[in-house]
Amino acid sequence: MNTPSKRLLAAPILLALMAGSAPADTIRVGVIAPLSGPFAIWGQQFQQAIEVFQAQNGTEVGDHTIEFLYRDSGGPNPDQSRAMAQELLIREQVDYIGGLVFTPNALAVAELLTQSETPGVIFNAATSIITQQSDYFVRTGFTLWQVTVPMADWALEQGITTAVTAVTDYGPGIDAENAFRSAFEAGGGTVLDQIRMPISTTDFAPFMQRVRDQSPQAVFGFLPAGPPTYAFTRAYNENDLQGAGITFLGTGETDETTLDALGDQALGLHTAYHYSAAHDSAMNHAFTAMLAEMYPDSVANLASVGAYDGAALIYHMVDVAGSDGPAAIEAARGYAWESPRGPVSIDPVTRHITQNVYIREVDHDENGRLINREIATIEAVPDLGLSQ
Amino acid sequence: MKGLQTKGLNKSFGGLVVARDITLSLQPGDRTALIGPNGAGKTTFSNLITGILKPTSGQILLDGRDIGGMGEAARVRAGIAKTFQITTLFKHLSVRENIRLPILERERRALRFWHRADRDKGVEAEIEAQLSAFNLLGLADRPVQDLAYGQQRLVEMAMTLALKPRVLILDEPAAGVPSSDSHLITGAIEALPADLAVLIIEHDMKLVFQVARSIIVLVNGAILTQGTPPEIAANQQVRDLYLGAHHD
Amino acid sequence: MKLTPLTKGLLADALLIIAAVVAFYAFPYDLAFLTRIVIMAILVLSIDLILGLGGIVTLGQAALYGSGAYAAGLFAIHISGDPLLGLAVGMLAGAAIAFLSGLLLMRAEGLTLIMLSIAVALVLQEIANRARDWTGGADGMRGIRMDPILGLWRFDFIGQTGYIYVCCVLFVVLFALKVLKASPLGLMARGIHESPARMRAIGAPVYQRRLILYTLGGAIAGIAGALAAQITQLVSLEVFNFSHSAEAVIMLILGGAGKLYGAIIGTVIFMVVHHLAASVDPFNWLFIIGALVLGVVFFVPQGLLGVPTALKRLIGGGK
Amino acid sequence: MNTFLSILVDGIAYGMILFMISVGLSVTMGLMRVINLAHGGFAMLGGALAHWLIAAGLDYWSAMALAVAGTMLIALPLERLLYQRIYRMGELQQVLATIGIAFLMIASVNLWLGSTILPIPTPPLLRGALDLGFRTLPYHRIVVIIAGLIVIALLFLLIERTRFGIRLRAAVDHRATASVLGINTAAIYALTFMLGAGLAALGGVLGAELLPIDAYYPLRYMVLFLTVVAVGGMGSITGSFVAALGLGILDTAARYLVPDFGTIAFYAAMMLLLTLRPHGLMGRGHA
Repeated sequence: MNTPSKRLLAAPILLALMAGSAPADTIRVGVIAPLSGPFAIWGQQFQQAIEVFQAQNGTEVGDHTIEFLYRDSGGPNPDQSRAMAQELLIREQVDYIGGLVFTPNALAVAELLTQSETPGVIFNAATSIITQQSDYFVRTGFTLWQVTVPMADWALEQGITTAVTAVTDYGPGIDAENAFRSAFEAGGGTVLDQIRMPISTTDFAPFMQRVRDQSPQAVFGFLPAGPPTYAFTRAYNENDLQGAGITFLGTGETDETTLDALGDQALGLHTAYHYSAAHDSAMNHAFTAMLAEMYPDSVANLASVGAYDGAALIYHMVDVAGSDGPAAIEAARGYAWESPRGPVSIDPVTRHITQNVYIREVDHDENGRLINREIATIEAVPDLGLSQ
Repeated sequence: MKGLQTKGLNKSFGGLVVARDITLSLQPGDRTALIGPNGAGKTTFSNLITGILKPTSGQILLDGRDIGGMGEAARVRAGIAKTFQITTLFKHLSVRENIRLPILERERRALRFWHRADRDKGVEAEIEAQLSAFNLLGLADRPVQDLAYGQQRLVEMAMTLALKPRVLILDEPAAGVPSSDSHLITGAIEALPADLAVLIIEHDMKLVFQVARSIIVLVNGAILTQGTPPEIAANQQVRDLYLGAHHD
Repeated sequence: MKLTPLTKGLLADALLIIAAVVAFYAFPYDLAFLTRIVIMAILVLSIDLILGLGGIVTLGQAALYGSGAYAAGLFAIHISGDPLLGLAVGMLAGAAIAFLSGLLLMRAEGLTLIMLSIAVALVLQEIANRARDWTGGADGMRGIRMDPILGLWRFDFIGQTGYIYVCCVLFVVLFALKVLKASPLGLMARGIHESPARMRAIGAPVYQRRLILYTLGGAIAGIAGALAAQITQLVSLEVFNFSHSAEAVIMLILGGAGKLYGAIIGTVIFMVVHHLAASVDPFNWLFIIGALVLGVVFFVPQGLLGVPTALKRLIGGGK
Repeated sequence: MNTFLSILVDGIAYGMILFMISVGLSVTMGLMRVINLAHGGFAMLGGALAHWLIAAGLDYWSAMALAVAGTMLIALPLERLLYQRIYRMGELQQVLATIGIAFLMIASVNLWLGSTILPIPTPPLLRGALDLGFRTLPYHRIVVIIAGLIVIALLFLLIERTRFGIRLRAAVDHRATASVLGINTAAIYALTFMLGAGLAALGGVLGAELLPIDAYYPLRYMVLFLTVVAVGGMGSITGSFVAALGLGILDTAARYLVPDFGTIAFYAAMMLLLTLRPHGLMGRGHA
């Protein structure tokens, strides 16, 4: 009924190769990110950071002009992400893929990158194994192990020896729980209880009460970004765990885009993360100043820096290798540069970013705004998840 | 024992008794009418027979077999069919399709999915026969909702007979039918197969006395009396309780 | 010109096949998107069987779709990468879940049925989330590798094989549904839709019949899920999302329920509008979708396939 | 024992929020026979208005009052223009039309205030917690519990003691008769709809600590609210109250005792109950 001959089948391929190819001096980068729906903030942060990067560094590298295109993945939606990647690669003839917020979305495009020998720069998706799924993946975000292990180590240094973990009962939550426990127990600490909270939880009071009842010195939490994180931190405050001497240990809960929503009750929360918008460096000041100038309503967060550094890495790859995918990946291996988050480099083996992890405490800045103040630095942390 | 029997049928909702020790028998060929004032329990009784309601106690026998445990559909398959108080036909389907469905159900073919529904010669011939018996041939391909009320009643009767039941319950067959069309209904009842056991539940006394050979009077869920139409017409108790009120 | 239903049907089939072939050559770079439309159309057809024909209103088709996707994925990873066998497994899984949940659901009606069907999908999502050793949990189930179809056609990068494959499956499903719709079973389904009380009165056990329809619908939804798993080569928890069920029902009503082609037209229009609106203004496309849904419900309740009939009635109102 | 008391306290507070948001939905669904998937949208509108008013400098309580009033004012034209026609549709059309309305509400708030969480800062009075001895109880929860009790008490007075209540009950029980008797059902519908929207807004504002307000709120919590109504029985205030408290306590208990199976336990309980009582705890069936 519908089985065209081989000759007919070949026609569209030829068409695709002839019609779509962009002029040799333009390198196109396709960014796959949520631009609509509850996660639209991610796409927005990506886009703004890339605009800032291009405003600072121009759109030309050598004799190449770099152009970014955006495609909407919605939320976690591998079907859509894969289709978008195909559209970018085939119709738009992009030479690089960027973005990728959610793990399933990144996994869904892995095979396409391998087949088309296109470098894919992951700005966020944080499960360790992703970069192993294609030789063309590079990541400028972070992994859960990378930020969680330093959190546990720092807690031990502060004399905290007992903790309870409270994570959402899903892949990343379990990942974070394992990371924290293994590091905490390796350092001589005791995890009194491991609470796994249903993904649909709206009222966290029961879990806070359960934490309180065990009187640990700290509670380590990990939840999906958005309303759960917000409600969890509020429940920590409402049930006055701080007053009961239980230190809050987290990672992305005090993200700059939700910090104002948390309000003053966030003061004193401790998190370990790879970027704070309040990071004190000339590079970061230049970045945040430019962002504030171009987008007055925006604040920089992990998504911004993931995209900003993704753009930096892509510029470097283009500079060295142009549109040659395999050569570009070779150029990325071991590349080191200065980022708004501090010194970073791409691990030659895992193709994941090696970076400082900062212990931060929520505090007021001189203008009374809430910020994540860096109080300790663990330098040059690689992805710690793959060996596990 | 042929036909339908009920033995000591009782039904109550909480403290409200709606059927009280009803024992009756319906033989092949019977034309029995069930009458009674509003709220006497006529519809409840019909629902007990067809299985919409389960009796609190008592037996329902069909050809001597207890069918009290059967569901609604199983009783239809066992041979008890009824027409409704309110017309609930397949309004968007054609007259022909409305009659085809019960035949397919009767023949246990309704689950066939590999051939067209309208290609079985035997079934189609039977539909033709039913249509012509009820004078519906000219309307065969019209959606039922386009038909006049009296004609819809005929479609319903044709559908019900297509099930080839042994016991037929006609629940207010003349309700809503304009008097100009009521001859259609009486005609159809008179033309019913002779060996069919028919129970007519009806308000319209004219119709009852025209078609019934035996009348049962139900009051407060219990049988008050039973007899031929002249006997019932002569019964003073019935006249007081029911007919008197009816004729004002 | 007067067309018999049969010629009309054949004409529609021919148009559909021509449209599929034209799309293949006209949009050679968008085959991935076209493939998603076709898979969605199969899911919407499964709802047309349950809802359009049988009149059973549920909002939990994602449960059946997702079961098919996970079953086909597991089968491909652990047993065989043969696409057609995988399709059969997905179909069986969809049917099995529909049957088991239908035992409970098909007794209910109205809001209760809607809520129960949503709950089934949510429970399955939670089970898939907890069985992360098997399903990969929130990271998604990876490692699905497909063999060439019938050992001959390899899934290619551009998605040509994939597109032709899903189109063939769509035609087979559509053909099967057309046969079924015209069959005694199809007539029975319409009877249940029109008047369950009357169906009981003519001796049809309505609960069992509803269960049969739901199971058949589950089989088709399972096929759609299996196709999605095979094309994307990854299954994530989101297959069980409520939005899948809701959007699929919207697409059906948009095109016109109970008409089979309505399901296909509705899917194409919804997904293309969604795609265009999302690429023009991703932040505000929900306005367009919301307006589209309201517009259809208020102004063309019979769906877009009903528009010509409505116009004809309007113009030829005199006769 | 302490765990038991904790379950009770947390469960009741959670249940009160569910009750306040859902009761309007239950009444409108019972009266107008409309499956309204956009009801959570009114809770969101209330929350968004309160957020905006507080950001503009208003205090918590005035913002709450204005947000409730504002939501009711928005509900009125919606009822007159859209819902009036939706009442007469089949259940499938109702589902779709109200999903469409929910989409438009989401898109509007998204455009107006963005897609991030819209916090409603509680006044200092409500921060902190009361020490009960065996545990602490946040003041905020105490306020929620009291507010829930006041709402149900007022609703009972309204339904049992006022002319509006008598007419409302008549309209719920015998729709056709009520309009024959000259009761202005259209006015009753509109008032009831506004009342339901206002209650949802109140619940949205008070419950924002548990169910944070953002543009996607109506879809995120839709199933939760509908579950309360389905379990309680459409149109029954008592049913909604019992169902909301019961589900709140059940959900909380599952989190204390079997957190690993919390989600499954919640939906399993709902499915079991709806199977045994298809019309909910206090439902009237087809009446």
